Amino acid sequence: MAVDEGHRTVSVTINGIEIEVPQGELIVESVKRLGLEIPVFCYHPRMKPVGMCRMCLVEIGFKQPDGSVRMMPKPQAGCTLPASEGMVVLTDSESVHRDRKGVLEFLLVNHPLDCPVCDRGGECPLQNNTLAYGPSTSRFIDLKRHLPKAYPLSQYVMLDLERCIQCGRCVRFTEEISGEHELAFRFRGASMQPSTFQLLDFESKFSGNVIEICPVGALTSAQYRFRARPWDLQTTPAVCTACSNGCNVWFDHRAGRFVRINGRINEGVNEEWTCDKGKFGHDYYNSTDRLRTPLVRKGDQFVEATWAEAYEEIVKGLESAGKDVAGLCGTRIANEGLFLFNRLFKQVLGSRSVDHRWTRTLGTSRVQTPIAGIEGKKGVLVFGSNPAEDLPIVFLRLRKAATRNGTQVTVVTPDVTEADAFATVASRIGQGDVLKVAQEIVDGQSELARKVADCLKEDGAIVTSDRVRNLPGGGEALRLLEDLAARCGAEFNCYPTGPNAMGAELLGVLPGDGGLDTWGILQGCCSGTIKALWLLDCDPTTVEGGDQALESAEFLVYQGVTRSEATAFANVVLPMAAPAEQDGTWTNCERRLQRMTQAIAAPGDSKPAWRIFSEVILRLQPSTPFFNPREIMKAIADADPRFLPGASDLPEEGAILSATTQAAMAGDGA
Amino acid sequence: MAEMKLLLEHSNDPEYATLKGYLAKGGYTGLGKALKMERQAVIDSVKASGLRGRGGAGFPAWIKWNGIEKEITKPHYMICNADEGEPGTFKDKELMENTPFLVIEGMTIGGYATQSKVGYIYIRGEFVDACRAMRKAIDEAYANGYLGKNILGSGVDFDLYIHTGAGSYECGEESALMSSLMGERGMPRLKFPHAPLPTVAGLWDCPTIINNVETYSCVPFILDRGGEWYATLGASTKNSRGTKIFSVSGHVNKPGNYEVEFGTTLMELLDLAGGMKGGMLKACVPGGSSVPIINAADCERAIIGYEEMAEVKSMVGSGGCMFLNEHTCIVSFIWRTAQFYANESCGKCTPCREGTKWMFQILDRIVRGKGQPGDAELLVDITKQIDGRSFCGLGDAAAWPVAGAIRVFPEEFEYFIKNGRSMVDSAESRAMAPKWAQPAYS
Amino acid sequence: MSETVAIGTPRPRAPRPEELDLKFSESAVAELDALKTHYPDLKSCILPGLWIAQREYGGWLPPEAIAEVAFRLNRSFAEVEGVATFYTMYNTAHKPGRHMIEVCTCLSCHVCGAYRIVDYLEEKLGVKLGETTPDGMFTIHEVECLDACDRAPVLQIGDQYVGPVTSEMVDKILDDLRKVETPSAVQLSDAVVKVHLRDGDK
Amino acid sequence: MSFEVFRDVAKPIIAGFGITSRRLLQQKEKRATIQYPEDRREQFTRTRWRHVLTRYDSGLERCIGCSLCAGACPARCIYVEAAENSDSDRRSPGERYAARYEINLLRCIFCGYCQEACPTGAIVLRKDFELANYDREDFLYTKEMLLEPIRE
Repeated sequence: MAVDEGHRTVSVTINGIEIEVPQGELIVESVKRLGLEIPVFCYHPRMKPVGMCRMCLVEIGFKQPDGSVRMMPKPQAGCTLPASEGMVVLTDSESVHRDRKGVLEFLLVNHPLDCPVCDRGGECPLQNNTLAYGPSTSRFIDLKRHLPKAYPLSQYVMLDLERCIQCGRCVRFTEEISGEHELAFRFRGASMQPSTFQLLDFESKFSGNVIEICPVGALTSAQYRFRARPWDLQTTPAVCTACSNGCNVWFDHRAGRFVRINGRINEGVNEEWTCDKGKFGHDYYNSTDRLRTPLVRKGDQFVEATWAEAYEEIVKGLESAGKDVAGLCGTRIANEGLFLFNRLFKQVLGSRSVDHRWTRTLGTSRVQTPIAGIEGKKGVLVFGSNPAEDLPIVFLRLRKAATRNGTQVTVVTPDVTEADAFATVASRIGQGDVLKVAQEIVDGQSELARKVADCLKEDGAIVTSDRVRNLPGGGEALRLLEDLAARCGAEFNCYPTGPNAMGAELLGVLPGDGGLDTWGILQGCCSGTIKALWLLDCDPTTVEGGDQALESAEFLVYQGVTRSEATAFANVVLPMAAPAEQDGTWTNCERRLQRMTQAIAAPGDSKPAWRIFSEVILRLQPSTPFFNPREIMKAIADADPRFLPGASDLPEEGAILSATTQAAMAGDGA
Repeated sequence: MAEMKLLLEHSNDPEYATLKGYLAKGGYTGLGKALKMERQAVIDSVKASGLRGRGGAGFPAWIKWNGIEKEITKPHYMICNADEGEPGTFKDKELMENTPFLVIEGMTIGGYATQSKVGYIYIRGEFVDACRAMRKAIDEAYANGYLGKNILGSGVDFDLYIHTGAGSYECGEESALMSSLMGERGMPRLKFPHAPLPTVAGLWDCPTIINNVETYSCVPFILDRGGEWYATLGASTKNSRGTKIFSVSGHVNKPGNYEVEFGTTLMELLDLAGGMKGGMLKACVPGGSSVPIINAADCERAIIGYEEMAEVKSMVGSGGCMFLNEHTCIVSFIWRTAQFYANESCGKCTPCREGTKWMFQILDRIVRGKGQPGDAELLVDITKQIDGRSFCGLGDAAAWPVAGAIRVFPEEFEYFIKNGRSMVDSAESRAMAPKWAQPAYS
Repeated sequence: MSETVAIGTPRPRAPRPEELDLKFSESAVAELDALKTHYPDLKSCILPGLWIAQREYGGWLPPEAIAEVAFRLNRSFAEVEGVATFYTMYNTAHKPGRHMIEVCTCLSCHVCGAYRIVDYLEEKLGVKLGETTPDGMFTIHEVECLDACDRAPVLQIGDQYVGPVTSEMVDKILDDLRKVETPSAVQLSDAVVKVHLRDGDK
Repeated sequence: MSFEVFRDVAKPIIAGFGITSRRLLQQKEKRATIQYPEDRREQFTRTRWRHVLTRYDSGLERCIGCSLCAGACPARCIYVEAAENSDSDRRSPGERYAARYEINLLRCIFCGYCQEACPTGAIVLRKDFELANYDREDFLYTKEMLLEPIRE
């Protein structure tokens, strides 16, 4: 670890070794520089230290001017003690070990020791610390505390109050990180217990994190409950594909089946947190609705087919439609698949009608502030969409900026948002008034406009998402705000919300010159100008007029991970591998290109999207097929220099792509 | 040395609790003098007096006052710790009920010296009478320009608010009191060197002075008569100056508050309280439940003073002096003490939360006659694991009486554990024991 | 408690602000507003706010009372519940009888025979510590030190301390209390709220 | 017949028959061979053969599906899937029971680590050693096969 040069350093002696550490660094962190460890329970590097569990007690002394060392009479908590000049720390002395043993004995006095049935068993800090530092037997012969076990605190979180060691990590998480303060300690002394109000539903959008930070099995996942033990699991680093934030996660699987998602550290994106949508939203991997073999329509029936038969049918269908073909795609597809999808339509079939957007009015996103950059902003205007819902990790950054760095946050949204709690101004937009309010802000006359102007006057940013385009007048409102941002020197961010929507946009999965957009394509199906339609993991039946369009389309290919409403209309159904079942790269909302490797095998005959398109293209046009995603990435980089970082080995934390081709060229040249 | 009434001189005079009566007895001369002095001079005279905190820890008051920022960047706050909860102590209650203006004047002087414009008196919720007396006095002081804007035409502002607790011993700890005042659970906060001192970042992260009722009550006298005069009181002791109010209770004929000069012996205090009732002196808890118990022999030689008390391995504490007669079963007394701490532990840190409960469980077993061989040693071990390891002083305070009692009266514990019944066997001891513990006393 | 709930089953949720049934009287709201001026933030009003609620809700703090205080002070329900359950003088567990008799049994009172008073009360009222008489008249509690050791053994009833108590006195106290209509917890809460308020606040 | 032939071939044969005939005349108890499968030898107390999942006297399964046996298994031949007990369908005391419990006996090396690891004493290696089978699939012992029948 490099010492930050901007800070003063102090010299600290740890177990006889003198090192320089930044002044004020907590001792528990300083000892890590020497590869030592102070055991902790309540301490968490991303939350304020509290010194509750007393596991980190160390002996502390101070060097006196005459060179002698004066030890403090009592052991001190290493997790709350800032380093200062001449400090002497002993982490390995006999008395420190005795204290640790004492604390662990106390913690175990009321712990039920039901490790064999506890989901935390095997990855439990209390187990590990007891094994390393604890007593081998207990002297406790009295009655243990008895409290509710396996209480469902929410649909995701189970609470076992007997196992709780009252470290307060969960309580502090909801207080400091997610901010809704839904958990608090009730009662006091030995009966103290963390709980929601009256043990009612734990409604946080980030509740899954408390499961991960709980140092015992007091808070466990209802979804993962009894699914596996840690030693049964294999884990693969992955990127969450639930939304556009692209959180880094661990993808845990057992015997080739998905088991659970845990947060993985990426300081630039999610730090280590996950949202509930991401943590609990991946169960479709094991869904019974998964498509396993290609299906071809024979009359009213779907018949299982081989890939060759399916391709034959598709080629027939596409060729008969000529140039009247169109493609619509969802956004949970890796860059490689999207690239070939685009190439299939624009180069091979000669159609310009391709789109990935599903908002009511269509537009392109614009992102100037990376997620981590929000922390440094002086003022942020949140417009139109609820960040906790649409951009959960952006929300956490925003909250951190507001609560730790004093960023001024102005919230202007139709509904109540979680961000209101820390916003300096929270204003509501009336039904259908988005454009009016945006105009008001831009005009700068009203009270609200003045507040917004004040918020954005210096180093400001506007945060909004493509969901605003679903509101009447939303697209126009965004354009007004973009102009406003440009005028007052603020950064404008309209983050896309689909998992790889940014990738689709950069790769140009958009209608070409004279091509139809999403709504045009659907209309075209109805009017007969589009004869063949390819649905790539999307379901138009959820939007207006979708059913009708699918019914009118002469030839419909549905390619997807799971069955959907749209499947019923298809002529050919192709099973596709889910994100973690293939290699690929993903672009998150801040244009961060991240690589995901295959964790588990795709079920049945499913194939990754890129392979399906590669094979279809080969059947429509003689060409050199792609054999692996890396080759495709090279081809992408050749076509678009912005993707150059993806052509070589991506760093572990991913690489942020340039916004424009020119910038990428310039950056490459330099 | 006999009783030395300074704070309690007029405590029996109901007039003293009114502004008129207080002024007639020389009240507010201290504030008058202070307002004419430089702020630093006020602090210096408190320094010269050698006044030490009367809440239990005995920390020199002037260091706090002097440590506060001289430049005002944030509002400064004064807090009066009137959350008297220590079993055996009831001096603050009497001071607030009978001499409320002393507290108000002391705080106003402190407010002037430390440039605080706002003060809070945190009174424990049970003390409704004390609260009412303070309320009446504060309202009267406001009405007559002794509080509020521009006090006595000096241009100094000082507002005083009452905030009551709601039943928590832990809130007597200064940082827990601040948590409670800020509307949180009464849990202690990080202390120096882990966090800045309260004089730098206390209440709402602003510089804060927090002192006990008795400490503030001494201040008017120090300012009125001079710090040097105050320092002559108790000069026979090593480093304890002034007078101290002791709340004497237990088996004595005249329980009550007695103000004595430092240097008085414990036996003189017992004589003041009318001597023992119902039997010979067996033991004494000299400074509130938290301090180690001492036996009769040590009582004979104990001198009241912060350092002097340490010689008999006990402490002045908050001045809650309980004398116990020969019929008291020490095991049962310690059992009740342990119950107190198990009930009052806030639960923040592991050693205190789990340790106090475990100690109580063991002692409860012993008192029920189900003690196991080795229980006394286990108790001592647990006290060692708590003492100095807990987050705040409550853990230490819970460990000391148990460790102290086992050190001073080991034979009583051994007997109780071995025979399942108390060593003290008399009608009086039976009268003290709870119903379910009667078999152990018959 | 072993409640088996299938994954994904919605749990009962806390009431939304608009669903709350607010019970504070106008004067209580005025008192709370006056208290808000005593502190630089709203959070600090939680303790006094709970005292007001305890009075308004008839001597105890049901979950609705906690929710109302939280709503009025813009804090989360859980946080205010955490505060309310920390302090022993807030009755959060159940509604006490009309009169709460709190017996100090700590140290000085213990050695001065407080347990005999407990025995006498238990026998006289036919209930155990922590229980309420069937007619809902009395609840007896054991409390930690009331800091009136000079009057040991001491009882707290409403805002009054009574001591030193003897069995004969207990009879009289109980008889007198039967005639008092105001529940003691309400009386106590009211007294505590009143001492917070300055002349200027009233 | 040369001396070498007699020494290397005939003599051992004769000696061998000699042993056989001597044993033939001995009493039955002292004989080295027994008439398996009619006769069976007493097994040593710590013999480890086929696994059994035991029950409590109440009939509840001891196994709580903790998978510690699978973790301890050096051959990785145990597969456990746990599920939650409900009051209406209670298999074991406590929250958890094994919904699937499989041992691949082809892989098992009968080391007994699973037995050591088991916190409830559910899995034990008993003395049933006749484990031969005709199909490989038949060596996959399922929970139904391993579980001890309820004692009456």
